[in-house]
Amino acid sequence: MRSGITTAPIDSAALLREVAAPHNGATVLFEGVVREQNEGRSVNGIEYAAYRPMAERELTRIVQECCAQFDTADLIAVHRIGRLDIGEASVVIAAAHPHRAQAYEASRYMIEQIKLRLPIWKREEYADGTREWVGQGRESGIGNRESAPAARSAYASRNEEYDSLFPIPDSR
Amino acid sequence: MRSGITTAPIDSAALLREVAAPHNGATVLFEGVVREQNEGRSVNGIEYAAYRPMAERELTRIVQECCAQFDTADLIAVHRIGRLDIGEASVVIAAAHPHRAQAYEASRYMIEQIKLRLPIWKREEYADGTREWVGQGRESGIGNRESAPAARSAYASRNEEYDSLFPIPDSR
Amino acid sequence: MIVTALLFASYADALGTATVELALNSGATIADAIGALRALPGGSVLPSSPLVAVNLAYADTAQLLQAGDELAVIPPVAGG
Amino acid sequence: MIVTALLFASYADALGTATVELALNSGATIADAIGALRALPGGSVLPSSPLVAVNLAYADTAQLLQAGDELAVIPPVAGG
Repeated sequence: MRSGITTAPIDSAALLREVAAPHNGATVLFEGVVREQNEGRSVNGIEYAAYRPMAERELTRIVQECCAQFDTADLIAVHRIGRLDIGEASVVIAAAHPHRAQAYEASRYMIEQIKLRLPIWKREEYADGTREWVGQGRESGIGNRESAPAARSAYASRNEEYDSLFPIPDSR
Repeated sequence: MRSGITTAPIDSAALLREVAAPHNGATVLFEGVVREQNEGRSVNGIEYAAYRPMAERELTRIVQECCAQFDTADLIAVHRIGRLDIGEASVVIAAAHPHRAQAYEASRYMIEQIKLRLPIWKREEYADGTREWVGQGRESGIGNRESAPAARSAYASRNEEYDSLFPIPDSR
Repeated sequence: MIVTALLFASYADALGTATVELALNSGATIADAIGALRALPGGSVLPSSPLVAVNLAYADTAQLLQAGDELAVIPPVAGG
Repeated sequence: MIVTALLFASYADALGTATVELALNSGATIADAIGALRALPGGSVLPSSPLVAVNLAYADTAQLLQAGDELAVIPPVAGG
């Protein structure tokens, strides 16, 4: 069981080897990759920024939850930050389990939680030279005003529940 | 889009590279691996046998169906046959897609269809030196007598439907 | 007519061979061929209505056979 | 009391900084701190009730702040 935020390229083959164990019958590897277009715009690359200590803490927590929920410790989740080119992996997740259904479900759980909870942002660089933070209105905060409170409540109640399950030393 | 039956070890990292393309945002790799026990018995290794020309044909068909259903051609499925040790991959499937939900679903579709339809059998070698074909009563055919007709009908109707979608040259 | 029957895994072990050349009457069905196989030494392990394929495609046991057909008798599959 | 506010992504761009030291009255809540941030030049891009974390854990804006807390104002996340 391991998780991390890194600026270096992620070696997927090494992750596959790392989760392998004689008791496992299935391994599922997920790679999230920078692609050449998003919502119809041509993309040259993406810069990922993180609130790194919190992202590390949340990612640790996600992997711990996954371990408890799917009964396997052979899990790794790594998120890369910094400037990535088209075709480079921003996130790689490996999950191994005696049975395939749980390996798939564990993998899916981790990526969905990562997308929902990890304090990481991406700025797309477009073919026309402009850059834009994805999912954030540049001038108004209208989209955020509506969605943030609901998201915050969800996060807050989730934190309470998980804090009791997986206490993490307070940074203070 | 590629499929194959092979006696050689499968290079998962090569499959990952092969399905990569600038339009893809997600890759899911599945490895089915020989594990050290099955149904409580300690396993030393597994011998996989195939009706090879039919297995190749069915696997080609499965990948073609997956391509049509999930709208991506970046799919590879390889099944290994022969004698495998614990920890060796018997099947490796790579699926890439612009979006992650479809990459997961395409991967899952292929492995489930492989388990259901590929004419491949495995003989487990146990720690006590005995060997046994998995899922087949050694002396009676009772389990088969009940399950085979239903399976056969399912296969027959599936074949009719798929033959019209994906005609494969007849071997005669 | 001659039809080639292929046996696999536990079925091949039981009959002691992976291939049987069957001499059948014209108009014989897959079910007739299965009956002939079950009458061979060790053939009683075969279900009376097993999963079968003719010329690489899954088939129904009521199907008529042609001279030269390749009939595969398929034990429960266990790939993956 | 002094609370350190962290800004990220578009919020940091709008306020021209990633860190703001806020001087708040004792008994101030996260909502009070957000109000102070929104009064800064460029601060109007912040939602009135944004997603926030205190000392690395997601928090509710009604929560009281302590001297030395690290308050992160979190734009919609986009990891993965």
